[in-house]
Amino acid sequence: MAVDMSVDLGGASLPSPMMTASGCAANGRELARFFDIRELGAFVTKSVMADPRSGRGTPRMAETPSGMLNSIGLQGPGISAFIDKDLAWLHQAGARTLVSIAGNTSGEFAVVAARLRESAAFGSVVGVEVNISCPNVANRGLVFACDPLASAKVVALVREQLPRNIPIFAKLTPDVTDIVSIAQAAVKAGADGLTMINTLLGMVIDTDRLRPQVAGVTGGLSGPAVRPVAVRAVWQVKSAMREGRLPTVPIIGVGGVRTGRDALELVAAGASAVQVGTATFNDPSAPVRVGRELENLLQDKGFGCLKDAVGIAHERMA
Amino acid sequence: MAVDMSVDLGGASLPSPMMTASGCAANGRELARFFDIRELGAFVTKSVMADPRSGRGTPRMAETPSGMLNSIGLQGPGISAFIDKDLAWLHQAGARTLVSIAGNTSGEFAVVAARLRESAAFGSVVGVEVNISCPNVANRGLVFACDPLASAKVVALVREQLPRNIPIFAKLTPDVTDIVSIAQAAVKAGADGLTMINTLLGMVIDTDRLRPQVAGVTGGLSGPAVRPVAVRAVWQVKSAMREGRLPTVPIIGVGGVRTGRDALELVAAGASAVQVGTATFNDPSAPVRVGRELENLLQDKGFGCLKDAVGIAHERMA
Amino acid sequence: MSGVVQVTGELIATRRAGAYHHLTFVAPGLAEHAKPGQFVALAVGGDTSSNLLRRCFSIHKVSPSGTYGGTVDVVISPVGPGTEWLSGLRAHDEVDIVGPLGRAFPLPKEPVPCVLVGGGYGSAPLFWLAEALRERGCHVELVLGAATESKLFGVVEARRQADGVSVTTDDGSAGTRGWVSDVLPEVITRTGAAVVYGCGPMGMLKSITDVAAAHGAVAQVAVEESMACGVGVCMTCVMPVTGNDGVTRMVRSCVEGPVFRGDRVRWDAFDDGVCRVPADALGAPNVGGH
Amino acid sequence: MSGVVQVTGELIATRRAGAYHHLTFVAPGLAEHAKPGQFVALAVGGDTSSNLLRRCFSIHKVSPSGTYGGTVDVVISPVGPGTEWLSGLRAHDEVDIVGPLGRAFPLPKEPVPCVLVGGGYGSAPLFWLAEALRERGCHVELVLGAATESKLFGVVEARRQADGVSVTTDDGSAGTRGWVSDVLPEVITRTGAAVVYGCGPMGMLKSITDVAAAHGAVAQVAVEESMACGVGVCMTCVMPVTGNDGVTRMVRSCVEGPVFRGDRVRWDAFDDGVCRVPADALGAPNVGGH
Ligand SMILES: Cc1cc2nc3c(=O)[nH]c(=O)nc-3n(C[C@H](O)[C@H](O)[C@H](O)COP(=O)(O)OP(=O)(O)OC[C@H]3O[C@@H](n4cnc5c(N)ncnc54)[C@H](O)[C@@H]3O)c2cc1C
Ligand SMILES: Cc1cc2nc3c(=O)[nH]c(=O)nc-3n(C[C@H](O)[C@H](O)[C@H](O)COP(=O)(O)OP(=O)(O)OC[C@H]3O[C@@H](n4cnc5c(N)ncnc54)[C@H](O)[C@@H]3O)c2cc1C
Ligand SMILES: Cc1cc2nc3c(=O)[nH]c(=O)nc-3n(C[C@H](O)[C@H](O)[C@H](O)COP(=O)(O)O)c2cc1C
Ligand SMILES: Cc1cc2nc3c(=O)[nH]c(=O)nc-3n(C[C@H](O)[C@H](O)[C@H](O)COP(=O)(O)O)c2cc1C
Ligand code: FES
Ligand code: FES
Repeated sequence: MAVDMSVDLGGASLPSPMMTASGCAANGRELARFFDIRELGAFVTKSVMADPRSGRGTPRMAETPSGMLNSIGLQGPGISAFIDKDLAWLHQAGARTLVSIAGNTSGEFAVVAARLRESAAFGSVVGVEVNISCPNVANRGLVFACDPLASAKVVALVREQLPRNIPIFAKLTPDVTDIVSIAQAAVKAGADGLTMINTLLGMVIDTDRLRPQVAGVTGGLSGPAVRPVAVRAVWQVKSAMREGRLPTVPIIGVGGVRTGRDALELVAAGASAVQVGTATFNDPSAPVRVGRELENLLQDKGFGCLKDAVGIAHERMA
Repeated sequence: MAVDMSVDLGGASLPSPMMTASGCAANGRELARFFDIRELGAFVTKSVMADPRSGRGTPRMAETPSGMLNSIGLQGPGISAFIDKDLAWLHQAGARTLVSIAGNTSGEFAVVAARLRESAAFGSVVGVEVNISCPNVANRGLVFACDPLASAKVVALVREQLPRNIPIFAKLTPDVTDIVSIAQAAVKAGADGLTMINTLLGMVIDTDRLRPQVAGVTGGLSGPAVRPVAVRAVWQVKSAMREGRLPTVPIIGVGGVRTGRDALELVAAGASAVQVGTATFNDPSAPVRVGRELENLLQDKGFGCLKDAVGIAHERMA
Repeated sequence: MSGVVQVTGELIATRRAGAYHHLTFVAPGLAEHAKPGQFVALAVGGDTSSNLLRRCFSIHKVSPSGTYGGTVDVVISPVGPGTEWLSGLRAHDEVDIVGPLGRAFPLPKEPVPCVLVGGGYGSAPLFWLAEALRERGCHVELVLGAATESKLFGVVEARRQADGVSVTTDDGSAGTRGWVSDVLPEVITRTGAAVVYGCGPMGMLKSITDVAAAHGAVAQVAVEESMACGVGVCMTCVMPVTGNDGVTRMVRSCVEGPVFRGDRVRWDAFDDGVCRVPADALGAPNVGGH
Repeated sequence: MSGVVQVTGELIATRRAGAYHHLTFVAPGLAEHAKPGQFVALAVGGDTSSNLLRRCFSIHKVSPSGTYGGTVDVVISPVGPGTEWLSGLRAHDEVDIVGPLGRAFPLPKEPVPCVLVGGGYGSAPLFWLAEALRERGCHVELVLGAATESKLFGVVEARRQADGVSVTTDDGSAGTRGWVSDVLPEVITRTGAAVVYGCGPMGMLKSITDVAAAHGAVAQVAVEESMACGVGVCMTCVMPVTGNDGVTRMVRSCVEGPVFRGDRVRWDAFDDGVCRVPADALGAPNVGGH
């Protein structure tokens, strides 16, 4: 008997928990060469900002042990071109789209959300991921998600711009002393769910030239190397929910997932859905392959539906 | 021509920058089977507390991609047995010892430091590493190094107990929003140097049993996987020193070093000395092998002495 | 604890043995110091490996010299990435080997009868041990058990190297249907064994210990705890063992073991894949403490 | 952009070629759609690899059918962990292959004379290109350059597949001492080339572009930017290229390249291993901005 893999994410009903991760799947066409993107629970787009952005110079990446460092600098077409070209394409392709948005200021997030709401293809949008793990120009470039107040402000502004039936997910950085306090602030401000984790701040030195390897000096660390940090973040926030320290909202787990077992780690820690990022660079069909592997694992373990496995490790403490 | 690998660490003159990492080398005898521990700049002992501690139950570890998670729980003999057996052995073996100390409370750190100072083998101690990346019982188990005040208090108390000529190094956790502020607090309170980084808080779920893999639920993530985080932490603190935001003190780099190139990354980012931890589990002679590789690299690049390479990447921004 | 070497071992033979892979490496300098019950720690995955930790394997046998110089044999059950990688190696591939590690099986001073019990690949170190015991004049019987026939190792070799062999399988596909502990009392009684040596899963070692005690024999068991380093520096492989002074400590099974006297192991602390720190252990956490 | 496949390729032949390794994989379904100038992305390190990212290699040649089904050839220079691992593979080893990727060399509609310039292993895709051009009736000359003789690839093959071959080495160990750009003007002039195709290091591609422009020829160059995915989803492989509309954008060299018209590439942005975003590029950072 097949496992019921459907999920309800703050109002969005998806047939599968599997998603691409923002910035690791471009905006649809590229991966459509490898699999049917309608097989995904949702396609998560690259964080889009108000205006076109060239991103940073190169080198933009370094391979690291079981991971990579990137410093793309949020290259993107800007919200208008995104809507006209990318969202339109995703719409006609029949994708369920989780649009990731970003801003240099909290106001920019609101502008992007408003433009999105007005777009013709808005019908294909199942939710909005608010990438607050990006630098806040107003606060010396400190990442919004490093500060509960800044996080709350962005989330509240975005929430205002979007219809109630469109859930918004705040995407958190693990680079904080207390991720639960950021999660609390985001949920209190109106986030319908949380995505964890964005990349870790890291750095690689080019040992031939003895200078920073990526043009942005520091960059974001991702891939299997960071999976234990993602599992821990999901676990901590889910624990806080179970203890009533913050309202229970769905968690989208992301960070280092490469196999069905990896996805199951995040699910058992408390994630209702799972994104596959860097592993896509290794295997372009990873987001759907991992979904199949996860389903097989759940079946082998006798689960009738995915929902029963969400957070199950909290019940089975050794 | 050989490269001058000597370093001066806040008063301690060492012939080599290479050290073991606390908790990754036991207390000397074990690795002495593989290499002459006098070849090290310093031997760093497992963090010792006031009383004997059994540590946690098992499983205590999980392998992770290019790293591992551990949850030892600071098992150790207590300061008295440490002095009588371990420090005495290190002393007769001719090791330069950097003693790592820990405590459940800031007072316990002071007690351990005081006992150490009184010990017969104190002559072999070249410095004390204050492992403030351990849980503070008085503050709901929050790690001391997550809080500038708690960090400062521990450092100040330890500094009082030890003679001026014995440098103390505060060992920081990367699990904070702003590592520079912790570094500032520690140096201001009297740390003669900083060791960065301790493990990252992580977690692995046993996907067969669907429960936390290690008995301690969460654990510390280490190994090459985390190296980019270590390089980043050293870089950030060194940058702050260069900008005058904190006094310039020596940095001991640790985190994911497995080869001479890895060590060179930390050195170029600002570390004057380098510890090798988890890689020792892969290669028991890693701490000295890495030192040889580092020396060869420096020689190939035309450096006459290691000191000239410390922090060099700050001068060579792309 | 001395005489341990770290060498690049060239694989010179690899063959299947039921569910296992039997590998022979050239490992100069290792064989000379090795004794039955000791183990080797192998690096896995090659230069680009994401598996940093060594994998530990009982030494099946060594030959200090020969055509290739000293060799060491191990028997590998492919259960995860490291053991699968090792099982897939081909002749002339190289593996970094550290060994011999740990404490060997203590040999009796007198030529007493001994029973050697192996579960699954746990029999691997026993043939070599049998040889050493018989050289001392001991009567040696082997009891080999496994879930099913393909998971028995060395039944043919056993018949050559022991004075008697009993075989059990859970499913009855070979020998007696059942567990080694079902046949062990008879073998101990019949042989009048003074020492029972065991190697295999924890549950089996506990029952060997119990059966031995019930029959007045000493149990010497080689445990298999999850190890990160194998050389005594990581503290991951600990288990509660009671010392001569009656105090229970969390001791490292890689350096103080893997062989322990069965009655010293605090079997009561093991349950469902975890091992708790007994409340009476040295430095055990206080209630509410660490 | 269609027709890309992901297949497990079995290595059926590997041989040294000077400083390089020439590998032939069975890769069913890949050869059929491939064109000269496209590349493949290979996963490296096997199941336990810590190297997550694929490595990209120009397709040296394909054969859509044959004894083994379709095959694809690549020429590998061992410079780091991934290329060293690939170079160490033996026959029957398997590698996950994605391809064909990227835009091929555009072929002229008319049978015009063409010069193909390869630096080091950059010559690998040119023989196949030469074949395609000659099939269209183009006169084809090859210019192969490298630091030293062992780093030239395919000089013998070149003589078979082109109407003329010039060779340069920096150290004079083979052919003319000097750079390809030293001999290129003469070849273009003599042949009256309308198109100059280039593949090799960035500096060489820039000078090919300059020389071609000076002689009224079009340059088509295959660039080699550091790529994390090879399939267009990571945005690491970008470079500033000016479009038909005169606007410079940071475009992905894996999907919009690797072949670009030389005069469209903003060579001015490249310096000492880094590439800056030109100030006039679309969405370029403002002063003090991102
Ligand atoms: C003293 C000793 C002797 C052993 N002898 C043999 C033998 O002769 N034949 C044989 O097939 N196996 C033996 N084992 C078990 C063998 O070490 C493990 O099966 C192997 O490490 C698993 O590695 P893996 O990568 O396949 O699995 P994984 O489960 O992926 O291993 C993950 C990590 O856990 C550790 N680990 C997992 N299981 C064990 C275990 N049972 N013991 C120690 N570490 C473990 C590994 O070292 C690795 O670090 C022995 C173990 C010990 C401690
Ligand atoms: C379109 C294209 C065609 C290529 N054709 C060939 C060829 O025919 N023969 C050949 O030997 N090499 C070719 N290269 C270069 C080859 O991809 C790199 O040498 C190789 O990726 C280096 O891998 P490594 O593990 O040995 O080195 P590392 O330096 O350790 O690689 C680290 C990371 O950087 C990336 N990287 C490093 N250098 C390059 C590079 N030059 N280009 C792309 N990614 C890089 C790797 O993919 C990897 O992710 C080509 C590159 C591109 C982009
Ligand atoms: C090249 C690259 C680009 C990324 N861009 C974005 C982005 O635009 N917005 C965002 O929220 N996260 C971005 N991320 C972070 C991923 O979405 C994901 O949170 C992170 O990489 C951890 O997951 P992984 O280990 O599966 O990659 C990016 C990651 C990578 C590797
Ligand atoms: C098994 C294990 C035990 C450790 N115990 C200690 C300890 O007692 N005190 C301490 O300061 N750090 C301890 N650490 C952290 C290391 O000293 C080091 O800071 C960290 O592992 C990062 O370095 P690495 O990647 O080289 O291992 C331990 C690490 C490991 C893996
Ligand atoms: S395995 Fe590391 S101490 Fe035993
Ligand atoms: S290499 Fe990933 S987009 Fe080009």
